[in-house]
Amino acid sequence: MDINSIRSQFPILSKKINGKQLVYLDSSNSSQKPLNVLNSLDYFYKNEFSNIGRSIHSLAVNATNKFEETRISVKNFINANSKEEIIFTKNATESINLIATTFGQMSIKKGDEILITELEHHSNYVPWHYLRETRGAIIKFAPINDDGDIIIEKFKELITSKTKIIAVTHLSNVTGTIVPIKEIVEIARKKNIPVLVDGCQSAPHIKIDVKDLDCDFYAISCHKVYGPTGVGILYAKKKWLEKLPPYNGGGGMISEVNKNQITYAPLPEKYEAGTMPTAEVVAFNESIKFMQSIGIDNIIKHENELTNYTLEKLKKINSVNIVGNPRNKAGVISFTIKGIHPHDISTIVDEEGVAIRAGHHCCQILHKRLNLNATARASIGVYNTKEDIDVLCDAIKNCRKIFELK
Amino acid sequence: MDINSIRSQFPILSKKINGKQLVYLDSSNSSQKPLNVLNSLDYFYKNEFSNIGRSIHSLAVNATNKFEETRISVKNFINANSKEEIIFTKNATESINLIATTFGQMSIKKGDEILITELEHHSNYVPWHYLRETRGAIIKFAPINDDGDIIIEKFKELITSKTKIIAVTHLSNVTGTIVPIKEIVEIARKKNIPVLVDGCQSAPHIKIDVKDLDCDFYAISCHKVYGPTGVGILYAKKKWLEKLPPYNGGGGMISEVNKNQITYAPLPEKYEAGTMPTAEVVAFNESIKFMQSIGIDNIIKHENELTNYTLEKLKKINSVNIVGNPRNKAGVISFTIKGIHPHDISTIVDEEGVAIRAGHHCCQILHKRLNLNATARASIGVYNTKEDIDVLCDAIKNCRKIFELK
Amino acid sequence: MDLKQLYQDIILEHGKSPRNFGICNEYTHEAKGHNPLCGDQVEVYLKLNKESKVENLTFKGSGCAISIASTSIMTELVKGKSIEKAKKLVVDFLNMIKNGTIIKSDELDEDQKTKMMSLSGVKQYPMRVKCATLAWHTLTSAMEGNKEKVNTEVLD
Amino acid sequence: MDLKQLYQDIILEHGKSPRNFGICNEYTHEAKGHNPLCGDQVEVYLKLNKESKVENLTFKGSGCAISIASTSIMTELVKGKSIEKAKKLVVDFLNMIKNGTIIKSDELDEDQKTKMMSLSGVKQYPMRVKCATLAWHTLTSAMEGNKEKVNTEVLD
Ligand SMILES: Cc1ncc(COP(=O)(O)O)c(C=O)c1O
Ligand SMILES: Cc1ncc(COP(=O)(O)O)c(C=O)c1O
Repeated sequence: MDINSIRSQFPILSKKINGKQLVYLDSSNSSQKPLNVLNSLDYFYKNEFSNIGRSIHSLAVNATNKFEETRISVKNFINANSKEEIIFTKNATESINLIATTFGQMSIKKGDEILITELEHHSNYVPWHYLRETRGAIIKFAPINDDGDIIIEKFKELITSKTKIIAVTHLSNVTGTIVPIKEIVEIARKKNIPVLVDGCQSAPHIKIDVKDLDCDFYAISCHKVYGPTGVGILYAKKKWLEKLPPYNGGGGMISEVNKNQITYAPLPEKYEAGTMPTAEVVAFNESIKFMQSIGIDNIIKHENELTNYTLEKLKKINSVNIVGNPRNKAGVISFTIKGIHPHDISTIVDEEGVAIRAGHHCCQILHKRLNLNATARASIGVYNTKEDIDVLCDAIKNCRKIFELK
Repeated sequence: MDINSIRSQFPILSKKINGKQLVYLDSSNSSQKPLNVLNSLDYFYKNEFSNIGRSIHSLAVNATNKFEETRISVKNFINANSKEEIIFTKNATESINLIATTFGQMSIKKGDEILITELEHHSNYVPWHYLRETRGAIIKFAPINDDGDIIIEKFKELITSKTKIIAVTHLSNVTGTIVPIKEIVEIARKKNIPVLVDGCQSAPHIKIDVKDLDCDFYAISCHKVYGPTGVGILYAKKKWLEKLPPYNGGGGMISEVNKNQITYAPLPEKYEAGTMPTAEVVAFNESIKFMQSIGIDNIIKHENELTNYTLEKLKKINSVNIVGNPRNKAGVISFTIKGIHPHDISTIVDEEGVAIRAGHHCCQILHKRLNLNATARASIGVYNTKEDIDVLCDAIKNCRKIFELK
Repeated sequence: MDLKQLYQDIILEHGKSPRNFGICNEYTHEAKGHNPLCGDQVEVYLKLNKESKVENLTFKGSGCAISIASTSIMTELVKGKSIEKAKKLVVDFLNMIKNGTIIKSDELDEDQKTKMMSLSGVKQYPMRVKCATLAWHTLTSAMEGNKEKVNTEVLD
Repeated sequence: MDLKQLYQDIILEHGKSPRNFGICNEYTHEAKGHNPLCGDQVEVYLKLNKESKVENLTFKGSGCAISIASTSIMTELVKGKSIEKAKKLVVDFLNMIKNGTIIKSDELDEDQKTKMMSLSGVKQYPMRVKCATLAWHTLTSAMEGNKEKVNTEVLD
């Protein structure tokens, strides 16, 4: 893996922030985008843009084909069975809302249980909370241990005959925990409970194989996978998409419209109402190509090395405390420094050009569980280097100096 | 207005289609994008990209400011009262679904009536249809006359004490009818009924002043307003946004999250769940600037002239029939040719590089009302010229030749 | 591409004056087809006799020249054939439209082959393929006794 | 910008050892504030006496150095002032943070002015402005007897 050639594909990485070279360690928030993706966006708009699926002139035909090519790439990328199982949304949050809403409409009655975990991002909790409010569902939180791992035994115990769906993250955006989804799906299968996986953090960092995982639903945000903003993906098994009611209603998702009755389009159009983020979907094909050109195994290897390097270096700094110590950890490293609030850390390292995130990272439940108000988080992308981590660690040392910690 | 300078800002207009110069007459479907918008997208990703509103490092602060600048531009563009009334969505379809869903949850009970018109796009019918299915609402269709104008007297008669909301297009995407929204809102005000306006087609072509219209909700798709795909706008009076329940749930729209309770963020964040189409929103500021640099009055004048020119020329061609003859008409010109199906027209003119749309344009109710299966539609953007119309008319004559019409 | 290749005289002629239009008496099978993109509809009525031979085949519907001509030509070619041979003809037709395969069927005389081949130009117009194939898919649906309306969006 | 401008000794010191921390006895007014971005919370307890003078002012909460220091300094400066003068101080403070206005209040001695001005560096750090102003907005809310929690997201 040629890291210099990879970095050269990200123009923003050579920018200066506060007079210092940018060190971007906020990829869990959103990744930067490589040139082939940006060029695709620009080329498409300048040469090929048209609305898709509606008109039958040459521009529209070509744009529609390009759009559908991405659908096939995504299908292959996550090893789905067919392209009808790939729905384009605006972000993973919408993907999860789509399932929570339609599944809720079809299957959730008063007293039914929804099982999630203490690791979940708000986007994988609030949509289920709505079912609590509107349908009287009960939400159970599978507990984690102090390492940030889900306690599988407790998880099993929380499943009852009333559990209607399980929703769980594949990779925590705070502790970096890689959740054993296969194990969870196997447990759920025995009780015939569908499983939704929040794959926001996993998609850019580990190999996704929905056939192997055998999960029912999988949600992805393209902007975290080296893709443009404005697109998300919902994978769902065909049997579900056929059975569930439609979500947003409007142009493109109908078949026949009468004054008293409406029939809906077949898959995947049934779930794609209104004009899609056409250019963004077309460009996302390039994001997949970017990852494939490096090779997902190489990405994993590089990021693992860097994660270990970061953990070792951070642990050597006095009063730094790493949040969580999961069995399998990806490059999401949250930490605190005794005596310095994460916001102050972020401001001080920013002065050195280092972009990290501070706060609750949309995981208030998890922070409460860990007795923390906020954490600082460095998160790794394929373009990061040991030098980036060195700059981060020096900047953290500067925090300690400013705050006169010993 | 310097049409050549305007055209030079749209690189795609110099492309060849089937060996012929592209004549793009499908702007009602989606407009092309000027260079300043494309440059903004590219620049933002290459120099300034970061997720917004979440991190507090310099990149994030700057990106957040840029994002909010667009909100203020949109507020000024449509003359809203405050930026809290501007919600970014994925498209107008989502904007309408958002209101139908949340308003429905709050206010629609069995037997309540929703008044729409025969002009509506599926995106302004299907979301209301859901309320018929899930809540037992009744949908009434205000009729139009053969000219394509809403019959105001009949409209009034359809309002009853059970009418809970009125949803109507500002500009028909088939007949080009400019609907007298002010008059409709005045009627509705007397009965205290909120009015949603589908502003998809109006936003790029006529002056929008939501304060003057006094409507409650206004939906826009940015991709039709010289903006990128993937962004829409919902304007709503603050009193509604404060009162209505939230829509999509997830990151960014919450305030405090507990295991048993959740409170939501203030406006506008309450309605912006998950990562927004950041780059697209930032770039849309340039779309507004593009329109303002020409001047909306100049746009209207130019497009009016061109519409009249088109109508006159088309009427002179034997067996061409213009669909609708509304009192106020914008540059959306649907037509049929006796003896030639619109699909055949589209294919034949496409051979001359002319992009028009053929079909029902997501308006099956309207087509049924007019006893048509499909129509051909030429729709005008600020970049179109009389020469474009001449090419279209010659191509239509070629249709007649191929089909050996006399 | 030359438009005259797509809009051959034979197609224009069938488009204007479709054969076997209407609902035939005593039909034994029927099916409906729909192309949501353009709103085109087709209904196919099939009368199979005791020997499983297509005794009559008619249609109703509206659509573009390509779609009407393709349906009209289909009824002409399939009428009188056994159900097996009818099914083979559908396969041949779809192969021609999608893969450009040349029609070599023993079941058709030269004149009939020319008729079928007149639709081969559609291959060059991807968005029009569904116009040409809708009727043939709907015929399959009728022969197989399917209840659901054929929808071009689920076909490839 | 020099970080030392933002993190002046006085701020670090107040951040580490906040004054008037806790819930004061017999408070007459209280209000809660919340910064959803970081999860910071502040509760302000105010005791007004019969003459509408701030007899006591304390707080509870968690937050960054800027926010704790700003709250701590606020309690020190406002204590003992009449409610009118307290309100004026809030305005002066917000003006300083947002517009860079220099503090000229007659109510404060040089030492107190320096204390307040120690927070002026925040102006250069837009994302930190809310950390500095939360407590002051919450104090306003307490003085006005508002029931709703102050949320920095609705403040500008
Ligand atoms: C009148 C009208 N309403 C609604 C829409 C839906 O817009 P979008 O597909 O961008 O959501 C359109 C465009 O297709 C339209 O023309
Ligand atoms: C684990 C996880 N789930 C869901 C989300 C929501 O993704 P988005 O904001 O793109 O919808 C995120 C990212 O913010 C995340 O990290």
